[in-house]
Amino acid sequence: MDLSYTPDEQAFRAEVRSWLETHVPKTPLASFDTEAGFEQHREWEKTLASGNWGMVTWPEAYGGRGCNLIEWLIFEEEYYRAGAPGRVNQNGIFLLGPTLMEYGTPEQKARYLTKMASGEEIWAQGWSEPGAGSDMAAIRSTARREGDEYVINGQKIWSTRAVYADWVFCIFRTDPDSERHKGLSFIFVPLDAPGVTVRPIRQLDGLPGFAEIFFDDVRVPADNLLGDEGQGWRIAMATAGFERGLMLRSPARYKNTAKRLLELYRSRDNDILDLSIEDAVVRCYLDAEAYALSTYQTASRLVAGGSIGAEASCNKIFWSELDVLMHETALRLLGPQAELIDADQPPEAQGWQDGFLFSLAGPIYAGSNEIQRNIIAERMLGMPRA
Amino acid sequence: MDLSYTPDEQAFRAEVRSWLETHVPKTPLASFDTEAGFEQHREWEKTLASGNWGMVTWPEAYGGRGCNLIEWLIFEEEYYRAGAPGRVNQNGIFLLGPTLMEYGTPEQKARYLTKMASGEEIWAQGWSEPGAGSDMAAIRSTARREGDEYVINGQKIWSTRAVYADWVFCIFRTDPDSERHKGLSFIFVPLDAPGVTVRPIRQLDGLPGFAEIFFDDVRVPADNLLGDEGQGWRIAMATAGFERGLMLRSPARYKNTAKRLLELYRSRDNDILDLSIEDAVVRCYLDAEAYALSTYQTASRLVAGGSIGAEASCNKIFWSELDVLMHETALRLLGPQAELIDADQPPEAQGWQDGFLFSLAGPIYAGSNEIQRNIIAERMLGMPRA
Amino acid sequence: MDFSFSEEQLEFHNAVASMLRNEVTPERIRARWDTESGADAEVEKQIAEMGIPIMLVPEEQGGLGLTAVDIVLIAEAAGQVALPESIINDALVCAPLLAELALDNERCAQLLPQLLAGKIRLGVGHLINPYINFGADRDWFILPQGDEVHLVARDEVMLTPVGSVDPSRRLVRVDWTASEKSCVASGNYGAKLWRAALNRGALGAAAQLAGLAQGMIERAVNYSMDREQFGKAIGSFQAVKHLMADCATRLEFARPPLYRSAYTVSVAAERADYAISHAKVATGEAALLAARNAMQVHGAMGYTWECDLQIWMKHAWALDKAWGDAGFHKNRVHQWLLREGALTGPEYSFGRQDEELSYA
Amino acid sequence: MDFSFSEEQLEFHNAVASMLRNEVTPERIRARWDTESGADAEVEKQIAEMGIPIMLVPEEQGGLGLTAVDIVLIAEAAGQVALPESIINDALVCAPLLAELALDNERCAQLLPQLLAGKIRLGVGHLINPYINFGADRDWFILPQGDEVHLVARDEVMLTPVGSVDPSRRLVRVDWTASEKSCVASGNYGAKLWRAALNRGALGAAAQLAGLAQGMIERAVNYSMDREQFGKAIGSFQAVKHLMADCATRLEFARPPLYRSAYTVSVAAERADYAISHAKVATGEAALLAARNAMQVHGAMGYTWECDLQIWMKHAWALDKAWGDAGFHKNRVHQWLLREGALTGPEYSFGRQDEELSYA
Repeated sequence: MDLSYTPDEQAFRAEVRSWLETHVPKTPLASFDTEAGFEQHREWEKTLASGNWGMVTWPEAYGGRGCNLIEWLIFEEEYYRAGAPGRVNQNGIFLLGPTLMEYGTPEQKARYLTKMASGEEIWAQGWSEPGAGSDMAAIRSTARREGDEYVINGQKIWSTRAVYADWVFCIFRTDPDSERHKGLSFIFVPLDAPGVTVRPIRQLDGLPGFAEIFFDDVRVPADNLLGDEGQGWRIAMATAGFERGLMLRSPARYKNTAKRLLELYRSRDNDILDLSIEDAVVRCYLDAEAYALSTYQTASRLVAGGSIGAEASCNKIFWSELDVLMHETALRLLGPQAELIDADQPPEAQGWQDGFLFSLAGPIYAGSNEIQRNIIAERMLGMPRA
Repeated sequence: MDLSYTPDEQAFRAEVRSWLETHVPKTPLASFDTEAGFEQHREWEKTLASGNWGMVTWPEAYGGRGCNLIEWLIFEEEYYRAGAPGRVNQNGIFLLGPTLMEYGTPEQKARYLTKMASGEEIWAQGWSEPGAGSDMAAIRSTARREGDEYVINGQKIWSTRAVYADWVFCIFRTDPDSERHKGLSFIFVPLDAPGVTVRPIRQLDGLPGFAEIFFDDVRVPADNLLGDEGQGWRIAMATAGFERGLMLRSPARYKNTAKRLLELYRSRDNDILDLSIEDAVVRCYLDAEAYALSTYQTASRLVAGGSIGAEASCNKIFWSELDVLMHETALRLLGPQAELIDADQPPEAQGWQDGFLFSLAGPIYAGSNEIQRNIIAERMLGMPRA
Repeated sequence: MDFSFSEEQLEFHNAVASMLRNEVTPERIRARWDTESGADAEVEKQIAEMGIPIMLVPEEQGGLGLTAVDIVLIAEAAGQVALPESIINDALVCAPLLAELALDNERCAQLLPQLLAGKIRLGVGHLINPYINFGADRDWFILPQGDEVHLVARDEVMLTPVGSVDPSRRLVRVDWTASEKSCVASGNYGAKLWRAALNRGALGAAAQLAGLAQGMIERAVNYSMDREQFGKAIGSFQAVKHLMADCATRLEFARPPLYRSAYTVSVAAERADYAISHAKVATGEAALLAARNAMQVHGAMGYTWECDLQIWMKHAWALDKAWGDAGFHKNRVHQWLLREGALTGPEYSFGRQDEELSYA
Repeated sequence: MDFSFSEEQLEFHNAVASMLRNEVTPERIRARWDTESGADAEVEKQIAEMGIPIMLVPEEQGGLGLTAVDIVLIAEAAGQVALPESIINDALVCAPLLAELALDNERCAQLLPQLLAGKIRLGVGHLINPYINFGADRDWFILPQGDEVHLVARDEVMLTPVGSVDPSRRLVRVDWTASEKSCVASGNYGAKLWRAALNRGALGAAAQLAGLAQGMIERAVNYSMDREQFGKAIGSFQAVKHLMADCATRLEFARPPLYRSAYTVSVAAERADYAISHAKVATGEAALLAARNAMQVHGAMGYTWECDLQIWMKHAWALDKAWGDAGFHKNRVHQWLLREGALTGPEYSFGRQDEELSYA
């Protein structure tokens, strides 16, 4: 155990910091759930790519830097420290990317990863179907093989970023006689293909953060299949593992929120009447730090060749509940001012209401926390299935 | 709505207070889970009975005073205010008593209620069997009718007060071919009957607060049947309703604990470092008061001819969690001193550790809180059974 | 001692609740969102016809002479349908305050009949609320300057709209200048009026929060029975049941303090601080928990603009922090509990009886 | 940056954990309860043979020269079997404190070899703990008087046993009188020693609390699979699963702060306050939650004297409040977080790197 950074790691941090100081936009970008904001964020992805910062853990051949996970954590810390924009391509780089790395053919990797890292192609994810939700095995949309093509019919829902993205990755039923987890395949679909209709879904904040996608005899080349036909469930589970795991929920994000919460608390120090607010602020900070420490521990294990297990479900519960708690605590600190929209808030109070709405999705998506508790009990603790 | 006491109610309160001031023992009695303490408590029951205070809501003919529930609440408030001893006969007066009143024959009422109110006969309850727990329909102990007698075989467990009590009321399977809720009957058994063996079970505090009871061809008169043969489940459910409901958990008890908690908090005011302890103390007090107000509301409804419904399950959850929280909070206030046994505690710190152990049983007995939540969801909110 | 509502109270509640269920639908609330005023004239008319805005004004001044106990169930019913809130404030805060002032101020006495007749609208500012909801459509304002109470006309103030997360609300910031002429009460009398206004405002918010909690529980339970996952209704999963049971339990024990506080305001308004603060804390918690758990039960659906749950949730978030947030009210309780001679024993759930429900 | 234990550390942990599982059974713990000393000589001998009590004493003074990182997993294993605690304190607090004092005090230097040889036993009092556990069998005591450190012999103190809810503990109150002669350190140096002792003591308690939590989760999970109700194992009910999943999650995120605090004590003991307090708060919460939920899963069975769960629960309740309760430690964190210049950004999870893990 050595909890100090090596000279190389420190040099890497310095390089990231210096590059970000020069390149991070001085004024915040518009939300990537608006058309203009989406394009601003795409531009930012291209800027990142220009410095080879698109996805530092990927091989250089695909636009990365071959960094290990500890370096990735350092990159993320500096990224949040710098207040850099959110990653509009997170479905691609954090979810599909690692999956492609494991299951993709060399051609697929070269084709997709490179354009992903460069910000040229932004990805949506298409996990859920109406009536399926956390039950991925209930998928009914089909992809029928016809010669060198798949013909796709059906519907996806809760597809994040789909409104403005270029591509979506989905699971379809390729064996029409199959049931539940069998006969599913993992397929890429360009969102401008004939027969694709995207219907935006407005979120709690009024912006279209996700969409329904309708497929009506959509034809894609058979090359768009990832892995083998019928292997879709297994690949999706691996992807979901990345999602639950550390990539998509960088500890730096929560540490940064906890830091902002402390600042907000200090700024209101003299008016606080709430008898338990100090305790909540302290708890939030400690939990954010515990999540960071835990991630470093996991990263150390992975760097040494270990793997992620069912304890990743603990992560999902922990960060999602922490995120809600931090925002609830901030709103308590803001008191009657909490309900104001950002445009009418003073600077130190901005972002909390939006962040709160966003945090409420945490315990729901990527497998609801109820499902995660089942997984922990059954797979980590070995309790019997119902 | 009139939340002031009538002159009659005030006079009643004054009468209770004055009697208790004269009669409540100056030194605390020993625990009724010890032999000596049990007899001291039996004596106290007799003293209560001498003033007709055994169970004020019962008719005068059975040793009561014909009071309504509001007066009962007043009595309880004064009882706890006076620091009077715990009721060793609570299984009798609060559980069996109301059940007998509803299902007993005139002879049974005269025979049992009178001696219950007088403290002559102390009752144990025999709900559970090994392997049954909250699932009362899994009962296997049998009572076989032979002429004018029942012949009882089997085993009960978690029988409170059974170690020193005189009688136990139980449910037995009277129809050997029956399943689940059917074919059960409600029967009284004297604990000194031949064939009855009582094996004390030590609690967390080391004292035998409950017992196993073994029945080996125990013969009791058929008159000991309450209600009709086969009606046991229904009667037991009614009894359990009283248990969950307001009788057994007098709000005065929680208000009194909350008051003591406030006093403990005041006595430590200057050393408190814990950032959330004020909040916990305030919450405890308000919840104890909410429970009291709720009970007055229910009592008002019952006095006006209404009935108790599934919301009684809310009561059970609320008082049991409140009781744990109050004691946990007190132990937090006591800090490193919390672990000491009462004999080594200063006066203001006494009772909290014992009370904490006792409070842990609350969310478990009388139908675990998990079962209560199911009941609330299914019967009060109308959600579907699994 | 009788902790129950009268037949008349229950009947009036039923009539109002039934009207509200019919008239205040999610569709009609959404229709208001796109309007500048945020109002629904038809609903306001029906509510006015039922006399709700003037319930608390004494009969001798032209009102109905009813009490907070009479109106608390009405306010709860308003919360249950997530009625965009102005009427409850109008009835509980604005009208009684003007009526009280009218007893010994000529300008107020002249205004009161116009208010009762529905010819003018009155907005009340209070130091505890930084903004006034539905302030833009008011003709007159009663505003605080320290303990002073001022009456000013619409053209003497500057109103700036500010946006709320709850699209049903229409907040305005009021900028104005106090003058000797505008002052209608001051000193201890002014302080007493402001304290009473706060308690009545908090009572209205608390009652609506209880109703909102009930509304969210109902919506989530219904959703859980329709929605299937893993081949069965999600409402049959124990985890979902327990989320709802926890909400129901919190609400069950928030209502008695709510009704007690209404009674206390009615019979001893000047000593109602403690009872009101208990009610506001308890109902706020119940509503926030209901919002959180209802959202969780709804899953991704609850996160959409289309889902009506947001109407209730956002309203609950706003009201939880209106008329004193949980911090303010818990602190008031804390002060009360810790002061010398506080009545905290089991025998004092309703205060000292010889002083008629005193928490002083 | 490498947040993992070495092969050697893991192997040593496995050897100790395996020995403890075999030797420290519930039966043997219960057997101690009826004895006055509460000791188990056989277990103590085996632990001594493995060198645990002298792990943290520098090699040049005759110890093993190991660090807190080497011992933290051992202390956790001790908690997992609910080892009646004295050895962990002996190793983490008593031996290192005497060794430090021995560097510049003659009396201490004479005692140290005897302690290392197991010929004497040393008890350490600390202002944060009102009593000394297993104090009755000590030959020497190190005791506080303000910042002063005093060394006194058994016959110079008066010991009064006090009862603990945990029958595994043997608390004594120590009455004594400080003298110039008994003083072995004072002033800033004394204060530094007491602060280090507190942090090492809290580390030992925190590690045991993590182990206790793990032990209680295991017991409850096993019970839930054996015990049937309504025709199936109670462990298959979602409500029971979720009780256990919540415990597992809390514990999962208590361990990283625990290990970080062990490392911090090892490399920069004088600046470990914040890391130690985080570890103690997090493990204490995990253990209390595990006790509560394990009790609930055990039902009435958990409430009996016969059920072994009580061995873990009572130990956890006691240790949660030893070496600083949650209030003390949360407050220390609070002070740290709020001071001018606290390093709180995402880049500071391991402190300022140019000062080697500083939280100062």
